[in-house]
Amino acid sequence: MLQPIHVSMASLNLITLSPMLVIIGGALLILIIDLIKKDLHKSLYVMLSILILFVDFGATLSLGINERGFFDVMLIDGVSVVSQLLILIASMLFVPLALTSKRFHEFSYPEFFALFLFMVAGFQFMVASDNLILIFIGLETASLALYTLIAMHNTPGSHEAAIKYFTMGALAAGFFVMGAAVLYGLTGAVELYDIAKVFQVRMAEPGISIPLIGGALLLMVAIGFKVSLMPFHLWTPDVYEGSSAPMAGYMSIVPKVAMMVVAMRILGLYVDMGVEAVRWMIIILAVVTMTLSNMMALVQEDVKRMLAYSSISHAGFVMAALALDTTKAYTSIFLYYGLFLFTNLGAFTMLWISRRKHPSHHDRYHHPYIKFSGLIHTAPMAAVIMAVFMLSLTGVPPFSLFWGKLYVISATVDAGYIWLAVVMGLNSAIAAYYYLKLIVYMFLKPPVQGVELIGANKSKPLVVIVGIAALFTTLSVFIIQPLLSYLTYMVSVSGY
Amino acid sequence: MENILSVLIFFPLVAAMLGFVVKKDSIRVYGITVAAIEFLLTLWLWFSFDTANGGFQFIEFVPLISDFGINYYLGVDGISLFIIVMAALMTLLGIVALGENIKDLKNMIITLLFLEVAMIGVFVSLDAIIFYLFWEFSLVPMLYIIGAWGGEKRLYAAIKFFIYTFAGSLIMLVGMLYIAYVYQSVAGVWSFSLTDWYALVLPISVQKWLFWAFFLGFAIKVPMFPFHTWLPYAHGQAPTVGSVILAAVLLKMGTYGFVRFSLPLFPDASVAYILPVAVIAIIMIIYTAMVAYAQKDMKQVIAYSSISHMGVIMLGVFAMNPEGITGSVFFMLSHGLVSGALFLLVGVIYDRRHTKMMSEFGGLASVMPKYAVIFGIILMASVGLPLTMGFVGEYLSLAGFFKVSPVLTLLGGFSIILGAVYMLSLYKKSFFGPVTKEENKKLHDLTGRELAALVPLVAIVIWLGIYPKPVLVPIDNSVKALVAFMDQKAQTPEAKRIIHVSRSTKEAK
Amino acid sequence: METLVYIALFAPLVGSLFAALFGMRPKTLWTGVVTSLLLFVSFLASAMLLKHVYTVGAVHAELMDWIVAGDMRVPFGFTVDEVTAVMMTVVTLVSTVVHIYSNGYMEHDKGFNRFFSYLSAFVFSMLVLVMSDNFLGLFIGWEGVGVCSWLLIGFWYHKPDVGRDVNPSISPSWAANEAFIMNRIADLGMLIGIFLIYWNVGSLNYQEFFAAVPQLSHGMLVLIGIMLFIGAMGKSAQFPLHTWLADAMEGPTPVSALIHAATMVTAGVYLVIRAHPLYSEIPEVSYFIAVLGTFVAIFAASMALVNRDLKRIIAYSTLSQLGYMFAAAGLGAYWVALFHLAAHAFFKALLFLGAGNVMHAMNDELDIFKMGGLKKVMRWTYTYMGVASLALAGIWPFAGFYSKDTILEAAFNEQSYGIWFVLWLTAGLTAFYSFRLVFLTFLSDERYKQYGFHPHEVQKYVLWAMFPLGLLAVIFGWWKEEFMAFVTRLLPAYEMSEHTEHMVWILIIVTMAIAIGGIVVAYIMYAKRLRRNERIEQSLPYRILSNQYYIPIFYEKAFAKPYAELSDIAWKEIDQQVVDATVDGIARVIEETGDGTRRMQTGNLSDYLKWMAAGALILAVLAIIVAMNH
Amino acid sequence: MIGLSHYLILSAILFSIGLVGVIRRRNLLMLFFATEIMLNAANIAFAALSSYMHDLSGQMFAFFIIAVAASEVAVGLGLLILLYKKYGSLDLDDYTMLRG
Repeated sequence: MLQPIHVSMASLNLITLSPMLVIIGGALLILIIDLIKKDLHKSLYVMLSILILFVDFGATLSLGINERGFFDVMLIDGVSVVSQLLILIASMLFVPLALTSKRFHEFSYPEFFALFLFMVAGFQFMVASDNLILIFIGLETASLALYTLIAMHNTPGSHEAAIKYFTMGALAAGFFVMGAAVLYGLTGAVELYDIAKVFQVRMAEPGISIPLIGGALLLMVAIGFKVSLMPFHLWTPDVYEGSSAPMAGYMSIVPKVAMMVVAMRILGLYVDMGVEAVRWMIIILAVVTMTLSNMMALVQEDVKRMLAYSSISHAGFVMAALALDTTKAYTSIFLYYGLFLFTNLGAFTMLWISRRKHPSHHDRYHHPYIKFSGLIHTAPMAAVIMAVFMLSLTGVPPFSLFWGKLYVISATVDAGYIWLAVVMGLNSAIAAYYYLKLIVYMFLKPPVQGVELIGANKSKPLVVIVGIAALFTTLSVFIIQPLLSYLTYMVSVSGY
Repeated sequence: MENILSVLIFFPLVAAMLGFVVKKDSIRVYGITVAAIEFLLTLWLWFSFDTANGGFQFIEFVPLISDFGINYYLGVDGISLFIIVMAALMTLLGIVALGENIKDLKNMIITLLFLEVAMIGVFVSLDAIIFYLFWEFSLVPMLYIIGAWGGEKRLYAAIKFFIYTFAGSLIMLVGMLYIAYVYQSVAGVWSFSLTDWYALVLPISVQKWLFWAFFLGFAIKVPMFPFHTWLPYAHGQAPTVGSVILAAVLLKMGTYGFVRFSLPLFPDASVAYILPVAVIAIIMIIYTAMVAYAQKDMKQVIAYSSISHMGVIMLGVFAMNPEGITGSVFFMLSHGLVSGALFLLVGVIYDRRHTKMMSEFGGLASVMPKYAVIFGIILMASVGLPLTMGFVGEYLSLAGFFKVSPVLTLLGGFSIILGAVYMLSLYKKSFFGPVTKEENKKLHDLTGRELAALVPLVAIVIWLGIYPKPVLVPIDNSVKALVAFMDQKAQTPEAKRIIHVSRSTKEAK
Repeated sequence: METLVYIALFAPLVGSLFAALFGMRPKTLWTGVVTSLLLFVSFLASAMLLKHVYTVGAVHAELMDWIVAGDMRVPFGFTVDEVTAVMMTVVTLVSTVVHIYSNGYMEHDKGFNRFFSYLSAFVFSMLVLVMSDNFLGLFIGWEGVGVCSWLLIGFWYHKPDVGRDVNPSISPSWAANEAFIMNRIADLGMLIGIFLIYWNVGSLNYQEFFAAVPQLSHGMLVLIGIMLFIGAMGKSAQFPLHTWLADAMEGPTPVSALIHAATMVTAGVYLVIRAHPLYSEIPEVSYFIAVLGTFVAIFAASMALVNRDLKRIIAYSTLSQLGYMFAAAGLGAYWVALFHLAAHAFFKALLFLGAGNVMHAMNDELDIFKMGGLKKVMRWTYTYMGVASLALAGIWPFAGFYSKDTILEAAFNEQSYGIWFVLWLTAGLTAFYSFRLVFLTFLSDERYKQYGFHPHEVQKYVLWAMFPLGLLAVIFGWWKEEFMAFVTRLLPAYEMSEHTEHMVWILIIVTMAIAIGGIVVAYIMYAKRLRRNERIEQSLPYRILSNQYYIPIFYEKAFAKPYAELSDIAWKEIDQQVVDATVDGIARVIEETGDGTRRMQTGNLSDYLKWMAAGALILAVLAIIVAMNH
Repeated sequence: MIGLSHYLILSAILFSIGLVGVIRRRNLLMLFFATEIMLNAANIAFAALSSYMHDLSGQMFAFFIIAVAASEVAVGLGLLILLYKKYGSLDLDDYTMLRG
């Protein structure tokens, strides 16, 4: 016989929900506006979304650290705040990319923006909870929204991409819930902190390790799928190619950050308990991912696809840090993604600027290398900026990503995984080749027919975004210090 | 002017940025002026440098990422001082010597200025990460120079150069991070400052793998056998100015790294690995000298010859006594000037005939006497004739290493024979004998601009050959300090035995 | 006095630089004149220094520091003691003569100015060599003269390479490189010697080294001795590093006279004499030197017997005389070596200059078989060369007699009769080949007519310029006692034993006998007309001799060619096929792996899903493996 | 008497069936069904466990899974129709434009 439940408003601590409430409200608002008055210009929705995200940003900043709320399913610790901020920044940089000079019809639907905001909310839920249920819901909300957004790009590619992503996502979801079920079966709890407590007790039991690791394994598949670790990454290049460049750029960051946080919470728990099997699973996955995807990136003909593989490899790179289980390692993850965000989004935006309605230099690819050859002669500034992004991705100092790499590798070294650090180093060297390849095309090859139309899709907002990204990428060295200290604080207060 | 080092770094940087604005037709003058000012600044640095003091001077320290111990930390001592001066000089002469017919000169000059920033930066930074920053950044302009103005295989050469060096230095980076980690676990705070690291006494086992980690980074740059194969391509494809800078300055980064990092940080490991390093160095000396002799292309001869000479420098560095190390540092300078001059000279003939094949020439001495004379003088410097700059360095390096191992030195000494062999045969093939080719009959002799670039080099080469003291003494003071420091830091008896502190230092104690 | 030192030293340098200013211009007479004058100044200074040393004593001057590093401090220090003074005087005297002579000889050469620049530069280096007070300073001069000889041998650089059969020393530039490289080989030995001295003594200064000699272990001394001597062998073209000297005759004749007869080639002997405190400590090495010298003496003489090339014959005789000097030095009779060195400088220079005249007359024909009977047209030259040859043959009362004879006495005195006998034999050969040369050139039938030459005597002032040498070739020997008295202040006096004193007259007679014998034979064979005997010329010994024992060809086959081929292999096979291929191979492997892995990206969703499942499976296996290990 | 283990085994079997279906099936519709089966396998597990442990959160989870599954189907079918319009087939082998 169940007891009736009494809940006091105070104990709900609804403030913890405020960011999500804001953004969901915003999404609804957009839909309502659309209901009231049809076909308003997209710029309105863009600006509205930015404002909403901005408010959300403020709300997130105002959150107190290490609070729980809403039946204690919400967990507002440093990590969740940091990750939410990252997600919001990325989103704010993403939205303006809708304001292109060419017309891409997905942006003319207000639903696009509504969905986008729902997706962001979903990601925020993912990172702001340690309750498996909520994580799952957030994950699915975000994913479903994302599938739709991809599909809305409405090219043959985009549909195929969406369906691939969707199906694999469904499978991943299956794995996730099954893993959750195993954990639940072992501990009778769905809150990770409870689960942790019970594990502490039951670790000693004989034969426990099989279900223990089995559960981790199932969850790992789901995580691996989302952060695209080999061999669960296969959707990534296709989906990136199928979807619009900004969407691809967005996907290379936000979902991964969100899932990284979930991974930190779940796998981190295992690693923390010293389950070597899990630690090694992560390391091996990471190494395989960064190495093989690097090599696959070498042989791509399309820049976007190359960037897809490269972002896989970056994910693997960061994933390795997860296995180290040190504050520095966890901090490095956020630092890395913080820097990666600007560079990568910038790079994808450059592709977006160069986007035309139909592939110009290749029957299938929109952004084959050849398209950029001799860019330095026709659009020097564009070439230089793109080069800066590429060098940053390569990890050439003083550009932003170097500092990220530096910190990750340093964390690895501290944890005593010298060999891993070396592998990371060599991988960056391999990666250098395909980033250079683009630079070589832009700077060292003669111009091709139609390279002057590189700015086909150019528009002020896009240029501004690129400008911000480039500026950040070049001058990052000066903001590393504050960023680092902030992140270190946030991560350490969350007890990682 | 206490912050002159920052000025030296940022002046060319700013100048390069502003260069974008300058109109194409006046860019040459702009470039020359900027480079000249930079050179004068380095001279000023030299004259305001306290030669008696062996320690670091003009120190600048600005916290950059204090939580992670990365600081903007600059300083020079006798070892780096002259390399900086040389870097500025070679950039200046390189720009002066730029041919009329070179395409998009503007980009070239701006790139060179960026390159100069990186070069100066490497030699003045006392913070490992800042050092690494400049070290890596120097690859980018070089990549562009080789790739944009190079020969038909330029892309291959450029990428090979970049990736090869990049890979090596990343391993070095891991090493650096490990040292920083050790420092942090000892001192409690993060620091990448070289001077802090010097205080660190690493256990032998750690030293040993760290030594190889750094070795990889530096050896590829030097380049040491068997990591040298990028160099012939780079030189073969690069335009004249590219080769000049590459040979004169970029290669020195490697040997400088050994002196600045490997020796003081891992004295015991360095001593322990003298033999393998020396063997590699001797392979470089003899084997590459032979390869040089086999070349048909003038430029390749000089490219391989510089590998061979770098071998002698390596011997000097690992001599573990002031004579040798001072010699090797001095040899870095002389080799920089001499090989730079040689590449300029090859460039001269290449501009006229668009070929570098020795078989295409012969009897040039009759057609271009001035050219022949200057080439001859530089050539004699390169084979280490006394009273030219080449001799002092080579002699001291070998003399120093003789203390460590007479037999190996004897082998290393073959450089003076084999050097003569390939250099003289080059000279004979292209300058002596009758003028066979019709098109060579009416080649015009050196132009004013070429003379302006070459004569100063000849003058310096002879001046410092006859009176090297003003350069040797500051270097020597710093090196003595270095060796004394290594000696007191050394742990193994072997190291204690091999590292040889000069008498004068002992008396000073 | 220091000023005198510097005047003597730098006058030639000034001259050289002055001439260099006009190096690329066509002939300007006064470059020749100025340099000659400056040389004369240098000679005067040297003479005055000689007098000063004689009356007062050694002079020491230090210009400035050169190399200062670690504990090494090498200044530009100069010291003028007895030996140096003698060397300086000889060098500057001969050089002055050669300079004046060259004004005539190079008259029509378009490289006139360049020539004088080089020549004076050589004299400067030579003076540095003899005047320096430390080994590294000596090394400067050592290398300096090497370069100058490279420049001067290759003076006519524009001549093309030809086969050995046409010209045994392929081309001037080839000969120049050969000379330079061979010297480099020796220099390496010398350099090692210098290193040994530095690390054992801590200084390169002669005095400090000699002072330290007693403390050093015998083995070390031997090592140093050998290393320094290797250096000497190169410069003085001792076997096996001798081939370059004969080829060096490609240079203009005045050069041969100055560098490859009078001065540079004797540098090796000078070094041994200079380092006598060392060598007198290590008799075994000294004895080896003596033996080697003796061997070279006869070895070279034998090659001179059959050669037809005017200059090469003289070159071999030089080689053979150098052998004598080393023999003397090796036997400990240092002052005798020095004495012979000086005497030889005079008459050999004279001989070469005479040969120069002949060449001039025969417009650069060198084959003595094509000459003959030149006496009529070239009386003066004939006289000069006659005198020189008499001196060379060691006929009383010419200079050669005194010096050479003393060497023989010394050999006898040391009871090394083998050496004595060989040297004695050589004396005979020497007399023979030098007079074979003289007779075939000046006496006998006028063969040159059938080759259509129109010989003529050279300018008067040239002949006058040669006069001092001629005079000295005659009278220099008469100062034997004074010379000995003077130089033995520094060098160890060499005392003949009682026994030798008794034997001395017999020795002299025997020696004279064989010398005159040689001349007589030569006279019989060649004085009337050239007798050629096909059978002998085809005989093996003859061919061996005329091909210089096939040594140059052997060197070519055994060293030059293999080195070239090896280098080619090193480049093509090793550097490209192995080292570089590996690097590219790694890159290729990476790329191919990428291509391979790429295939898993089939684009077929079903495959992707399979992969996911497979991935889960792989992870499971992995987990089990790890769990097993922990 | 049917115990917890039976339920769990059942759910495991269902999960495996679903997985196999996902791997084997080439028809998109069938694929969806397979994934649904997997989700429901989880549901059974949750329900059984929660009743066994007298803890509601399991059932909560199950409910949410059902909800999510529903919405998934909604989106999925939407896409499916879209594709069917484009390609006129639901065979996976036809959607292989993006590859390599």
